[in-house]
Amino acid sequence: MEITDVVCALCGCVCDDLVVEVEDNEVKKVKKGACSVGKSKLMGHGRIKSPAIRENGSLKECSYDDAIKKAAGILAAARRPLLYGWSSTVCEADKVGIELAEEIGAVIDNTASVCHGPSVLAIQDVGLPSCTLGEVKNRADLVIYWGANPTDAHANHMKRYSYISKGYWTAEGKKDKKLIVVDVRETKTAKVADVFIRIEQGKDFLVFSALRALLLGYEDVVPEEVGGVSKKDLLETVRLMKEAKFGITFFGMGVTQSTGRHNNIVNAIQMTRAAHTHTKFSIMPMRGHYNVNGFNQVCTWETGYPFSVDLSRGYAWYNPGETSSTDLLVRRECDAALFIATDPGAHFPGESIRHLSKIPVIQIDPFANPTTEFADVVIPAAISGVESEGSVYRMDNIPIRLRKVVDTEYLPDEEILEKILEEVRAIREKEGE
Amino acid sequence: MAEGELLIKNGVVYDPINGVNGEKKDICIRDGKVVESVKNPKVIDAGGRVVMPGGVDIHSHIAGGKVNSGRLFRPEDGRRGLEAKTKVCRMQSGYSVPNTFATGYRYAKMGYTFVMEAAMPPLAARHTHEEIVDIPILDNAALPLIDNNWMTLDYVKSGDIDLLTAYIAWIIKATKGYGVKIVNPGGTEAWAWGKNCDLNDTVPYFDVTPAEIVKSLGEANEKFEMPHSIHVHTNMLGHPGNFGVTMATYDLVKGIKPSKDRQVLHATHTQFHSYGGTNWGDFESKADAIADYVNKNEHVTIDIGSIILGDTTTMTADGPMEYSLYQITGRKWTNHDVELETGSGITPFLYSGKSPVNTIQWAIGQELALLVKDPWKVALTTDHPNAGPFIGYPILISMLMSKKRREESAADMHSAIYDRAALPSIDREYDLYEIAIITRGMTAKALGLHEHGKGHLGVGADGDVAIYDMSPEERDAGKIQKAFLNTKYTIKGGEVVVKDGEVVATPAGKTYFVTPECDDTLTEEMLKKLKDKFEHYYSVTFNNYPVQDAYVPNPYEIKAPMRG
Amino acid sequence: MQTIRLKLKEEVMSGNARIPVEVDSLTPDKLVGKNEAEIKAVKVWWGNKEENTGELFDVRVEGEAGSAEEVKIVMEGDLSRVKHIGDGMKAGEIEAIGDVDMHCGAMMTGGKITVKGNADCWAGREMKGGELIIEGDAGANLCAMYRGEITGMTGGKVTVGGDAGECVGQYMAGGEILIKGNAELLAGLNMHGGKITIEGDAVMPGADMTSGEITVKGKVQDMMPSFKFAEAATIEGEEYKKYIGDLAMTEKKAKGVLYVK
Amino acid sequence: MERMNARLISGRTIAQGQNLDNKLSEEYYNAVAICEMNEKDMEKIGVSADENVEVRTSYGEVVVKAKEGGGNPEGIAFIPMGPWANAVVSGDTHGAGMPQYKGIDAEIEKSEEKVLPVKELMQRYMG
Repeated sequence: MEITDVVCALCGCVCDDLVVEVEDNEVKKVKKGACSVGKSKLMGHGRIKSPAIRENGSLKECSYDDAIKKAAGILAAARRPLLYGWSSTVCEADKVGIELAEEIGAVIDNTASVCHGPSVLAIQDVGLPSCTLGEVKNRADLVIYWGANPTDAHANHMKRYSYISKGYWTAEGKKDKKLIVVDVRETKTAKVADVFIRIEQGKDFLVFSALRALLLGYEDVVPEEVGGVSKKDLLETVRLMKEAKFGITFFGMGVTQSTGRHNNIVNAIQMTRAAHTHTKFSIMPMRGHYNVNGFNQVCTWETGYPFSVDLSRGYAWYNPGETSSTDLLVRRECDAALFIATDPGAHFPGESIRHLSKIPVIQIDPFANPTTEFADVVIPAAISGVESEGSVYRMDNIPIRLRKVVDTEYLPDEEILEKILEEVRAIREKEGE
Repeated sequence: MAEGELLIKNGVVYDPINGVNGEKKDICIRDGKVVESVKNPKVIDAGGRVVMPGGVDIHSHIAGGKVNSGRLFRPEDGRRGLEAKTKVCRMQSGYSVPNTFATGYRYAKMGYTFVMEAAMPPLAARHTHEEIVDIPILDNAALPLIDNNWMTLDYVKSGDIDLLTAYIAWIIKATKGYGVKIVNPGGTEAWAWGKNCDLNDTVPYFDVTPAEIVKSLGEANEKFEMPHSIHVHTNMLGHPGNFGVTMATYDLVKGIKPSKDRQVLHATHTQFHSYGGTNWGDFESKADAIADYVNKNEHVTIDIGSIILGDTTTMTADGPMEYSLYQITGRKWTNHDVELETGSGITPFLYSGKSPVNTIQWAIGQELALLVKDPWKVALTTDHPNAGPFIGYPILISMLMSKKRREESAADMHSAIYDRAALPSIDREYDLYEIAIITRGMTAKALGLHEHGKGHLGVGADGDVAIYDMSPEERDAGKIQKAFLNTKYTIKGGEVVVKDGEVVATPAGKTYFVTPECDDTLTEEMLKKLKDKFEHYYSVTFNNYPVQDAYVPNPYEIKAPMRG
Repeated sequence: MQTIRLKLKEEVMSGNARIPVEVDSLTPDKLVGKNEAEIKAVKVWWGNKEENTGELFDVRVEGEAGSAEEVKIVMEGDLSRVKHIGDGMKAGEIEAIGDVDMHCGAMMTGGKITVKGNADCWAGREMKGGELIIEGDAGANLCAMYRGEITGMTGGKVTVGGDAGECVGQYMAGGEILIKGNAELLAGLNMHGGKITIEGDAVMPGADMTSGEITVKGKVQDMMPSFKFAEAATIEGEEYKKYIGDLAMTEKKAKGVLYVK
Repeated sequence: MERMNARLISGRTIAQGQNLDNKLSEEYYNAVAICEMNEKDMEKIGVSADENVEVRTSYGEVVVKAKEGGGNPEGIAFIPMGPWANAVVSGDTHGAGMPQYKGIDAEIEKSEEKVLPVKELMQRYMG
């Protein structure tokens, strides 16, 4: 059976025109639309077979009910629990997660914390002049990737939405456009650019400020070299920006994870504002996971804040740098943690993992990974977008509904969380709280 | 909807749709609906207090992409409204951009039971609905933006009103929307290139004018028996001297016959469109001219979009307007253009009584309400949160009801109010009957919701009732304001949801949406063009575009047949 | 005069997790007029539960006070996970012996806090008045704004004996900050009033400032490329270069003054 | 043979992405337990492709396989995001919530130690 309009649940591109061949309740082939990474996800990998609880150092298989009871017991007893992940699952699950966090007075945080969290902080400082990806496809004649390498991280991005795509005023595709790549490394993306600007590592902030000064007409104050870039190259970049009819900067973790962090993004946005005095200019973060943005959306409309929300007092206290996962773990603040659809074992700094090995950890995930190595309760889940449906938000805030293409006996995240919440409430009722 | 019977006795009832003006009258509710009599009811003694139908807000931005972007980029606003969860309520945050839970609770505490989300970008309609589901208590609907859509522009250009009709039917259905929303027609498309449009300018590349768009959509809307007229945010919002454009826009649809007994055009947040002068220096109120137009014509209704002094978050699909505002303040600014359809801009703004411009703006909104003679033509709004948060409605009510309060306020504000606004010279004071009109009767009628049980307390109506903790004789503006902020009781579908100013129950609201029934042949032809747009220009597929039923778990469908 | 001694009990920080105690309820103006038993019953947050002060701290009260000005709170024990010390304080004195956690002196309007050790991030956040002395190092966001706000510190005086982290005085609008050691990245970011003096080195100071004054007595690493040299100046007998900026905010707004050697 | 000072960067790669759901596999190990460097830097420390290097920072040390290229200029080294990179990055967020995943000062030298598989690497954090 051929299923069309399948939505890829991998990266922030959320390609929604996949064609998938399914036979005997199994994905046999991804015929169209997906990049190699998305394809790999759909074709599947080895799964966690059964719920399990760690006893005397090793995981023992158990029933869903037992694992859920155990998880609920850990969470209900915790004084400073952390609920983290939420980006590779659907908004429906995120909503239950937030309710659970509210019930137990937890800190809830998603992977934006170690990805585009700094971009959110920057938006809170200066806003975000942006647009949907279709706008870029139809109108953009200047595309800048700054500290972003879509060839490796968002493989369909250029083809579907930006440099190579064809739209209403860009019918000739890349012939009608210029591509500038700014990076420390000459990435695969840099190799196909019209202009590659190699920047000194950690000096993005200075370069943005120099470009702002030039865009505003203060050529005389800018020195001959800034952050490893010559004034001549800076002036040429400014010329291309001013001459464009519609410019867009996509930025990635090259900027958010380097020295300066969120303030690099503030400055990138300030550069966009300066460019906007000459022509239409927008800017967009290259969000990583397919629903990292969705969690930020749900968390914002429910708590008022996008991530790193501390609900210990029953209302939201938002303060990344304090209430963000890395700080909580490195400072050893948490006494229990639940990880869903994420893998801190692979993606958190070692110092964080050292603390996680000492406190009770619950993992909800379809796949075994480094986190499984220290998790005390492991609960396997259905794969969102393959085995269950739900809402996700693309990197440009467009909501799309994931489709289910095969059946499964694994429970979806939403249901697992609902059961944990129910169990937590039962425990609290018993305690008379 | 609550099962069982409820009797509200000893209330002084203001139910303008049924002509009830301050009568001591019992209200009987069974299974969520108003009935003639009840047998074995739970009794609420209103004790001579003011009783009105649940409030109906005709225009407010409470859910969807730009509202949430407003919340997201204003953690400083978030902390101005933090409240911990209770046994009944979820956590609350925000002042001008409250979270979804606070939105429901705070409206309900003011006695409102229906709110229209005034701008839904079709491509992001799922988002609007996802938030709406998370707003407790309130019944709701949303207006999709249809005026800058390439399909609309193409059909306006070619003059194919029938195909335009097919498109609006399709998009209202696809978005589970309620009617046709128009925001800066043509100007938002122009903004995608950093430009803007006046009423008779040509939209870049599309060879149509905003005037042609408004007229065509006005005609197309009346091809169906739509409950609501076109809902228009006219061009040049917030520009000194824009009142001429505003009235010229009203004139465009004057000759169109409505398909139902209602206006042909609802003009929203009219305060922002009633400006005289040529720049911010000689800026003045032209509320008198606009009110005069509305008084002399029957095809237009307005809502006032009145200012609440203080800090707020402005947000609109009118991208160029937000850019102008940001250029004045230099504060944070978010813009989000939506492919083939619309856009939006957001920026915080402080309305200060020390500023001559803000002071005159503040006067204009109230002048409109006071100078339009027939309250059935005017609705109370703040264009939440643009002119101020909805939580400021009780302030406005007290202003409209008390000349003394207006005088006291004006005395603390910039003296420009005496030279360049009419407010200080207006003696009129609203009575409670008129307040009930501009907050429920008129709004329900203009939206066509009175036929669906909203905005009144006649037999068959929804059992939505607000009991305000004041006697009808109350004249103290401060006490009036307090009473309208926190009801004695708010009853929703026969269930007490607020008691003594506290939320005590949080049932889910219903989502009202309209299904325009278009001729199949026309739809087929329109779809050829639409599918081509998806094939080449949209970034999502045709099949993934429409809002799935899962997003509207509590639906209330209103069918709109083609006009015979 | 009254002295209130609060010593954090050892067992509070002895577990695997070091769960912060939040003490914004323990300022001189909030405790004045309370006896020892009453102070022990004041609630403080420890994680997601409220506890009595007496459960977490050894409490000892000496002397009497007629007003908050006459109250001195001395905090002892392991304070490295005690947050919000002196948060919102209006008057009186707090002395914290040892390293303190985040938000020390945040939003204070009066009185004096002395930290005999280091203070973690957000010390003096949105401070309006009074004095904060940190004898050791200060973490990031010293005297900065809360996220999204456009005003940080507006008044009062802060002295850091050691080094300070990133974004000292972000969005500062008034008051004075003296850093005796070095300041990390972006001191005075978005500053629009007040005065920052850095006796040691600084990295990219003054970015996006529109008013106020920064003086760096040590070396500047990575001078912002959007500042304009105005003139030579002499301060306390030493030669400085006076720069005006930040031009990246437009020339019209760029009224910040940056003195560097 | 010498030790070099480098600025270390971590980040996504295609092969890392393809094995996101497959982290306990050989493929992931091969794709992620590597360090890409400029050829001249490799020459300088006397390591050739597929030989091991030890990367050391103030936050830890890890042994990974050396790879040529990745577009790195001299003095810049790249380890794909994952447990090996994270053994040496900094958890100090400077009050912003984000660890320092890019731009960490590191020392790199040739190593005869083996590259630890995921499970063994995780064991280092236990106890």
